[in-house]
Amino acid sequence: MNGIHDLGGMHGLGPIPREENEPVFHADWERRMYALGRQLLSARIFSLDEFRHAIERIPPSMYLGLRYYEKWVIAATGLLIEKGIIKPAELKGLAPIKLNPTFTVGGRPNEPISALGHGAAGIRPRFKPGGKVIAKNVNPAGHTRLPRYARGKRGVIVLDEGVFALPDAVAHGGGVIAQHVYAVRFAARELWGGEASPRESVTIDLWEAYLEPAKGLRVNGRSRNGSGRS
Amino acid sequence: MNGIHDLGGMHGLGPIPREENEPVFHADWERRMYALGRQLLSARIFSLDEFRHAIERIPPSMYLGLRYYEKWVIAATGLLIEKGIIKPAELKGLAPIKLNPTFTVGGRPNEPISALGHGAAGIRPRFKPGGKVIAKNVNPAGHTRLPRYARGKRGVIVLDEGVFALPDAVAHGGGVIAQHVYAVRFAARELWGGEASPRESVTIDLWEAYLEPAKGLRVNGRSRNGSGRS
Amino acid sequence: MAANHHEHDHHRHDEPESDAAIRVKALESILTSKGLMDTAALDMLVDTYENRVGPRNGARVVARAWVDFAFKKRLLSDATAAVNELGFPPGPEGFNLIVLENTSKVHNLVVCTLCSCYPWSVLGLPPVWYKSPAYRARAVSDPRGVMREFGAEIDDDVEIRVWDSSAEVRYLVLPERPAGSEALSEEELAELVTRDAMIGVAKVNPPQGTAKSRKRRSRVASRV
Amino acid sequence: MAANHHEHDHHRHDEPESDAAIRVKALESILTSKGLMDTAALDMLVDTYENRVGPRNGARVVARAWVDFAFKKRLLSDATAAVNELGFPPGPEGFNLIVLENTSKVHNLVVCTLCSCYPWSVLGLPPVWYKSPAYRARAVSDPRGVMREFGAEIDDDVEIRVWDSSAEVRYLVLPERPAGSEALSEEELAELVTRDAMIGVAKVNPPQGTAKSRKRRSRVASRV
Repeated sequence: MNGIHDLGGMHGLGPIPREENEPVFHADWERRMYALGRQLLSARIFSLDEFRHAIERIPPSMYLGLRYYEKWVIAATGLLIEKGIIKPAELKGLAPIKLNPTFTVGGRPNEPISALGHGAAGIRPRFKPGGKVIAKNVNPAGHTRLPRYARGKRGVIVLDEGVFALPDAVAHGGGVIAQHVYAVRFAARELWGGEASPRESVTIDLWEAYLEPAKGLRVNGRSRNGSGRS
Repeated sequence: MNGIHDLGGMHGLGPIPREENEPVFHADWERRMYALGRQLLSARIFSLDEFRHAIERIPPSMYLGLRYYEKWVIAATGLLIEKGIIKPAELKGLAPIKLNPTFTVGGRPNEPISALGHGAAGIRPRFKPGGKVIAKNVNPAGHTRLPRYARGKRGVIVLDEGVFALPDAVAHGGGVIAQHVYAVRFAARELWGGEASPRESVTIDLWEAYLEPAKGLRVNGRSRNGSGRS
Repeated sequence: MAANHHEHDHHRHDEPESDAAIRVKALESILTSKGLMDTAALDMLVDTYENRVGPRNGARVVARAWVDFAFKKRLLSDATAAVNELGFPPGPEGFNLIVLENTSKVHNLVVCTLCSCYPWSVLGLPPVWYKSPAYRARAVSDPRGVMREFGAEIDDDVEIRVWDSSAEVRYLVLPERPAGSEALSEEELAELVTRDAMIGVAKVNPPQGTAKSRKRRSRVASRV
Repeated sequence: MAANHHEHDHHRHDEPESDAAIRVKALESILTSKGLMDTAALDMLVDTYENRVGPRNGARVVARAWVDFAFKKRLLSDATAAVNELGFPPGPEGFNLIVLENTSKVHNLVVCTLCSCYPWSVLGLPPVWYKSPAYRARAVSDPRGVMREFGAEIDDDVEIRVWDSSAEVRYLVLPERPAGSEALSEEELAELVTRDAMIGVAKVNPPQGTAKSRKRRSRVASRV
């Protein structure tokens, strides 16, 4: 989804808001909402990918003005209604907030919420550290973890992180599509153009389905294959 | 500027709001604001590019929720204050709305606001209709009319529109950099990936500075050079 | 055209004094006191765009192009000059106009993703939907979906050309002349032409009352 | 660290009953009545993240790595297991941890542009700034500018590696051990380590009171 949540590279969002001696929660309702959200995830009422996608489906005109746990309230409520676990009528007295529509999701997720882990034997990686790849140019209306700023860009695999379920499927009730996830390094100049520093890069965790092989590429001024991660 | 205004390709913005028998203005203040804005432009108090950029500098958390002429009010007021034409104190009683900062602009623009026209003799075009180009991957913090969704993408020149002043300079008091503007056609598949229709394209008006030559490219399933515009 | 309001776009013209209204009043008074405002000029400008320039101008251009082949040729090669023949100057903004011809094989559609550029001189000021984030976002990536929302179905084998109007040129779409309009006068034809068809989100519908004869005709045509 | 509030991020903890508070209460009561909530589990979860898991965990990991080379080696090759040695399990989320070592030549910085992924098990819950649109937007395109805002200047010849944490792995930055900290115990070292340094937006400052000796030392070093 090319949504408002996909913020990498945006300008105009102001200074970074910092607070001295910041508490873990700023109000009791934040504390309760955090616990509630975690509980709904642990109980597999919805999956983490469904929850993230629900946050992405908050109307863009609201998204940037909301505090973090306000997004949790809106997304969790919307998702519970969509799944039929609570009825809008049960929230009477509260103004309805509708999430943007998405592909149908019904019932509880039947996929494991946590990672499949490195133990997912038999799933062979398509790429190896040092391998040159291009992040695909895709613009799905649904959930994806391939940010827009990386699409169509060339990078180098620096690490195989193991096998995980593809969020693009899990978020839409599509079950587990297990595949390798790689840390892929992109030179800042590849991402942002020739004005960028030759001594900067961004490394992004990307599922195999987001990548295709590439050839003949320099990652930055120094290293040609960017192996290792330190 | 990678701002909230650069909306091409975004998802989640809801249905298109249509109104039957829509009036030209929805309130008298809209009518007055339109006239005011036009007057400030005609009197060259600020240039159209400065005004557009001021609208882009409205805080992103407000932008999507504002009506069109509300953006004019905020942008024009902010710009007049930045240029020292009105003092914030003169607006007392009204809550201040600050535009995002940008490169310094002072005084009135000394560039012609309107186009230079086809008559700008002596400025030779770098590209010809049928020529293959790549839109540069640039991410300037200031004003530009090269939308993000086209950057790094390959297209074909379909038309030379004549010579105009580069908005990236005019918007920041940089004077007139006169150059050719071209209608450049990009296949939908080049812009949005393989899932897009082979029978769709987007043609964008782009200044010469936004383009570099490319080679070996198909614009869509049908035509290889896309000359002509009908 | 079905009204299809988005929640955030309800119009508030009956609100007594909005924040925006107060701000405009303040701005106008400050600028007038500085001698920067010309009230007579403002009134004339408002009158021009509220009462005199609007989609009827564009409709007259389209109708003329349908009945006058030589005019259509001039229109497609230099729209600014051709439109001037009908008494529509390019307008104070001084932009050049380009006319895009729709055919049975190619459909053109105009948007401005970065702001709301629009051919004021022939269509007047744009409607709210043209300036909406939703239209600006989707017209370039999903033009067929957008047109469906406007009730226009475009065959899969028709090529769609979207024009993202990002510079100083302005675009007007010359729609296809509908079947069943052969007997109409230039003025009657102009009546058929809608603003939406000249932006490219819709087609021009056949004249009412002739749908039957049009159907018969197309049934014959499909056998040929 | 200078407090630098953005207009939209003022905290409202003294507001009596916000819309969000009312909504959370309603949600909690509906879910409890359906038997979907386990109040005791909720309380334990809150206690864990409010009082027991936080940046002090990460600081202990960092200090150990500074004093114990074999641990550091294990940390860099399998951080999940190495951190478990100190009694910090990967947490209920079950994510794998990766530790990124900062050196005089390479500086690492972590962000999550799409949401706010963060290594809960070693840093606790993220601060507001880490979750802010401003940080998420700029960390990937202007890391040096972001660090300057945090008061950290990174030399031009140092390579900056930004990590956009978009999947199921979580990143912890192992900062450079500051000059002048040679005589400190592991516990004293842990005191120096800040959350911001373990995200990568800052460096670990030298221990106070030794700035002078450090300066002298670096003056000597620059002559070598």
